[in-house]
Amino acid sequence: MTNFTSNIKTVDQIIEKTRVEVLLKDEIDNYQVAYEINKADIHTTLSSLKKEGWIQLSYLSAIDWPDENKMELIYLLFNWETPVYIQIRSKIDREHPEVASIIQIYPGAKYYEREAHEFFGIHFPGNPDYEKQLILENWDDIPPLRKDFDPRAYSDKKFPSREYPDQFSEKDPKNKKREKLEARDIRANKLRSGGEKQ
Amino acid sequence: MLSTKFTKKDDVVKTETDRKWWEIGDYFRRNSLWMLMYCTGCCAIELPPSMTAAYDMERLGMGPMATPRQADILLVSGYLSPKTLRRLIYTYEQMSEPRYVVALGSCPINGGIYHDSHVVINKLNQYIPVDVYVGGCMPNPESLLNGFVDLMQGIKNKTAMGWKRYHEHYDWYKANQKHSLGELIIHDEFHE
Amino acid sequence: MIGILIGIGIAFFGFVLQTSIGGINRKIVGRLQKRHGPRWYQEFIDIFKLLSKRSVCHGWIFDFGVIMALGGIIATAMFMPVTSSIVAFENYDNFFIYVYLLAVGMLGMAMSASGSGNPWASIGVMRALTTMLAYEVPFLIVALTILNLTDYSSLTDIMLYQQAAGNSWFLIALPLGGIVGVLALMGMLGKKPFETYIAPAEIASGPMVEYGGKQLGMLFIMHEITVFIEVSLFVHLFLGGASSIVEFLIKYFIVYTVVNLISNVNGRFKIDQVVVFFYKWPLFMAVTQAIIAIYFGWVI
Amino acid sequence: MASIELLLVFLVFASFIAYGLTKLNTFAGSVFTIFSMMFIFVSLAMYGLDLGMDTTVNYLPSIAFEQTYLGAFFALIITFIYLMVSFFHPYFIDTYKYKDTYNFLFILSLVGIIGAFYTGHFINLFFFFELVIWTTMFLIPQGKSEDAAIKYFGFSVAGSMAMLAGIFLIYQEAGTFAINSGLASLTGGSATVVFILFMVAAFAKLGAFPLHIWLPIAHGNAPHPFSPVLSGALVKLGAFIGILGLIKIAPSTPVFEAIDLPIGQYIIALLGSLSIVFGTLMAIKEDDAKKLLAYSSMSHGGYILVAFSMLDGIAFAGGFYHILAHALASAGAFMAIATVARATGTTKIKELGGMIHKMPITYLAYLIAIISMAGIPPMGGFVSKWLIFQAVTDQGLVFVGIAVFFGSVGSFLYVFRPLSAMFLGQEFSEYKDNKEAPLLMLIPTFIIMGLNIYTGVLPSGILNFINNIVVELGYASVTVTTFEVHGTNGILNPGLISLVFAVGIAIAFIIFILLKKSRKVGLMDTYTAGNFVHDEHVFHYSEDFYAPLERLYEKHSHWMTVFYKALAHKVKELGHMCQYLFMSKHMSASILWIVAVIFLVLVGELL
Repeated sequence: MTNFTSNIKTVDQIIEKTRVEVLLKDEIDNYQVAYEINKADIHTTLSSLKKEGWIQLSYLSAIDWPDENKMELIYLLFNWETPVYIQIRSKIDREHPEVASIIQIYPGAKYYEREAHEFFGIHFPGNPDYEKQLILENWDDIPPLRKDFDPRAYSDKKFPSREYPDQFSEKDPKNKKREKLEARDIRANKLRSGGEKQ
Repeated sequence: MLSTKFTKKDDVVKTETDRKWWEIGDYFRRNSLWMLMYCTGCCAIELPPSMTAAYDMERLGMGPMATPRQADILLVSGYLSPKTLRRLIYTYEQMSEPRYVVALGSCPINGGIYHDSHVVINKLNQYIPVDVYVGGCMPNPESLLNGFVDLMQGIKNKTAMGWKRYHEHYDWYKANQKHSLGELIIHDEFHE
Repeated sequence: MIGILIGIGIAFFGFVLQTSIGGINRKIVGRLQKRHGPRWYQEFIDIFKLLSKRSVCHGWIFDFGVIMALGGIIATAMFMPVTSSIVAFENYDNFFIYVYLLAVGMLGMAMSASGSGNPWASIGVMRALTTMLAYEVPFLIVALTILNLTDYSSLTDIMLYQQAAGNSWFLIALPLGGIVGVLALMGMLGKKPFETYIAPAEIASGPMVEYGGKQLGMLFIMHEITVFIEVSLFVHLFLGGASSIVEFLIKYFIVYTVVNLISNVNGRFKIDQVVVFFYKWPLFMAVTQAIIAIYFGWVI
Repeated sequence: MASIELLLVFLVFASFIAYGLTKLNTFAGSVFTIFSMMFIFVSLAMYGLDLGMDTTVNYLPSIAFEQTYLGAFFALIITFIYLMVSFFHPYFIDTYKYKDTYNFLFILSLVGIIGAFYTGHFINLFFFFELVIWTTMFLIPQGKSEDAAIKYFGFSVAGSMAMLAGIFLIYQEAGTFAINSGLASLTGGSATVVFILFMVAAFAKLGAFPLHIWLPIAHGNAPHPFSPVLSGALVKLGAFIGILGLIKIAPSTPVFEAIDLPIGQYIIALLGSLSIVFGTLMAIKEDDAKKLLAYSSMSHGGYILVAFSMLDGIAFAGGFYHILAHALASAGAFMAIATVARATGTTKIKELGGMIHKMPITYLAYLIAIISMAGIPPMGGFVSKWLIFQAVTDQGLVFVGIAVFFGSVGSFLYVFRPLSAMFLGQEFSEYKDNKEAPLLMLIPTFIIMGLNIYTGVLPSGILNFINNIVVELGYASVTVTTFEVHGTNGILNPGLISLVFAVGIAIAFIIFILLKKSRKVGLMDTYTAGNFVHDEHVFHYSEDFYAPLERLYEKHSHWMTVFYKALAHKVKELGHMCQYLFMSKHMSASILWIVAVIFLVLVGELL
């Protein structure tokens, strides 16, 4: 077990070497560690980590914090030799969320940035086609994964749902079935109570 | 027999023979229904058990078919997002007449558990005519076969006329599709 | 004129026979998988349902090809002798007519399939022709041996030769030839191991992808009659034909059921595996059988 | 009583007139060529069929004519192909650099052909043979590449030199230049040597297996209207020489007792079957439609060789019928491709698609031509293939049988490739504006379509004429009644097959008409598993059509070209060695060799 904790230590030393101001360090488990840094240090940290061996950008996702008026970006890196996931988190302004694209460091980020733009509205100057439509076809509302988007209102607006009539429609209008049931219950109770009148 | 007082002699014979031919055709259509399984949602997992030993679908003369041109039933199994609905309508229009739609699960009925999601439609027969709904959040094979038998009954007494409704109210359906899906045929980078 | 009427009768008989036997076989396969198979007349219902539907047409070549395919196959079936006495055209039922008039049916379907404009259909047609190239050569080599031994190329005479006193059926007389005949029959029928051209999973039922109501119905009729021609060709060449209708029906049923059962336990080959398979063992067996039978004259 | 000599003289004058006329106005020149071709064909058909031509010679020096059914048969077919193709000239002539020489050489090559088939004298045969080679050699570079002409000329001259050597050997052995008596009097070793030399000439001209490299290059790059002539007609010259070698020379090689066939004949049959298999495999892989048809002519040349090397009347009848059927079919197919090339400018299969919507008649012409090429019943190809199969099964040749059956099924594959990739499939937008071929070009297509069907339905007329040839060559003729053809072990009634085929189509048509009318839908509205596809090029399956099949023999398909490259390399090395030895710079070496030569001559004198 020892070498796993030492992996986290090696990651710490790497981060200290980069002399980046770490706002928060969160050790999720033996294989995953998260660092929160400022927006300006993203490029330096990512390029230094890539040199150290974290060559795969597994995912780039974003979280919308409306009450703090912040938009948080998370870069998930993975190293195939020493199996440790590193999360680089940084909070950016929510009104005009804009982060320089990391396409030069990780070319794979092209589609992640396009997706982040489509679902959160974050702009990535440097990525040539981040405004293009990727998954949602002909979307005509604010980016759907932002917290202030109300899916129920959109669903009611766009997709008419089925109206159910108030009272239940009677399957057998002549009510014969209901009378038969009531007669049967009366008979059963009479038998149960030895035949005297209820 | 219809009263022949008002309609001309050969008209009656023609409509009568057509109706007779149509009824014979109904017998054949009823007993050999081929399905195009549009496995969009999670209800698709109910189909293999309904084809294998326990609930053999083939004894009703039903079987899976590869393309819409050959299929009679369009089996919509589960929730439909606008993207899948566009493809579904395109495939529905490619099927040969007379065609039927069987909707599995509660999602096509009223959106099911995704009723408040921004990507799932709530009522399928708003866009294409549905002949038989099979309710239940993943209906078991028994209710599935029950639904198919209902469809057969519908064909027999000519209530399963979804495809005729589609022709008569064509613009109503198209208006609904336009409202919910915007443009039906997509031209973008991936469909050059 | 009488010959043509008898021929049409034989073609119709072939269609009805094969469709019902096909239905029975679907029931047998159902029982094989521990479930009730469909009704025995299910194939009839399928075909008549298809004929009652209104389908799509992609231009005049799409329809002309289907008509030419069905016409070619009906013409081939009209030549086919049922028993050694019932044949439409006396001593004109030459062996090579069947091999080549089938090609007319195949050409008609291939033309209308690639005329439908769907790439699946052209790929399916390409696979069908490649499979035809694969199973045709070994089968014709065995047929060459049979024709050389009997010195007749008309099927009725080959049947009479096998039914004659001293000679045994060619399935027994030419054992290797018989095996190649069965393999080639499975290739011709498009049964499972060689079903690459109707592969529903890979190319959406190959050439039939664009056919709907009546065109698909006519192609189903054509498929049934083609199966009738190929299985009765096998029966006449290898099982000594039949002197009476009952004997023909029994042999026909046994051959088709055996081939169907073999096919239901097999997966599906890739297209170049089919060609490599047929040019390895069946061709080797056919050639050795030919050399043994023609040059050394060892016929059991 | 047309005399052959007058015909030839008329043709020579006609070529000069055509030369002058095309200089003034190309259309008039080409129309004049059509009329001259028509005149020649009519006179040959009228008198040539029953050997009515008079062979007296009064103007031309040292040329003797002799009439045979064999010569008449070949001359008639080739003149017919020339006539059909000449209808194409008015529309194609403007695209060539030397318009007037095209017409001139076209007519002159016909002179060579008719002369070759009507002489009884070897030297005349060789002279007319060379005339044909020279004229066609200058016609081919008018197409796409000069290199094709060089390769064509190289192989043809090699063939004719081999024939010349054979002729001299015969003269030395038998003392006469007459063809029939010369060949008949050969015996023993010289017969086999002459046989081999004639076979080399036949293979070179037919484009059969070992000497086939020039065929696709010459046909592929020849001018569009000339390749039908090249493959339909000129290949038959090789067949003519093959017949001289195979049949007229008494087979002197020891007999192969298992199949009672002389070894020489059996080897030629094997080489013929090799060229069938090789031609089919290369044609399946080919992407250019004209090269594909060239390989098909190579494979059909193999059929002709197999037919004539079996020393049996039925096989010869099959061979002659196949020559006729193949000439018609390949001429029809090449003309259809020429019409498409004229409209679209390319013959590459992967660049074309959906031509049927604009040119339905050309499509029908191509369809009927390939049905005959693949040997499918209602057309002529089936009757000839049936006769050849009768002979192969009767003699029990197993390995030849494999190749013959592989060729017949394989020909169905490669002829279908241009049909489905070029004519059917999606309709390309860039070819939207071109129309059907003009009326003058449609006349030959209709005639050839009619003839293809006629040769398939009623073969008795032609087979009776072929029987005269077979009897003239000294073999048993095929028993032919008005409707039936009696093979060795079976009877074929092509008329009945076509009638029954028509009945079948009538039944299918009735079924089709009775049922509901289907809805008209465009070609792009097809099953795409729900995807939206808008560009028809993506949707047209034409590039390497038989990919799985080609993968199987991809690596081995180039070893013939590799062999010839190595051969060329060796010849160059030999040249360098001689140059080093004899033409070296310093004088002493050359003086040494001169002295050596003088010494040898003296020794020769003294002994």
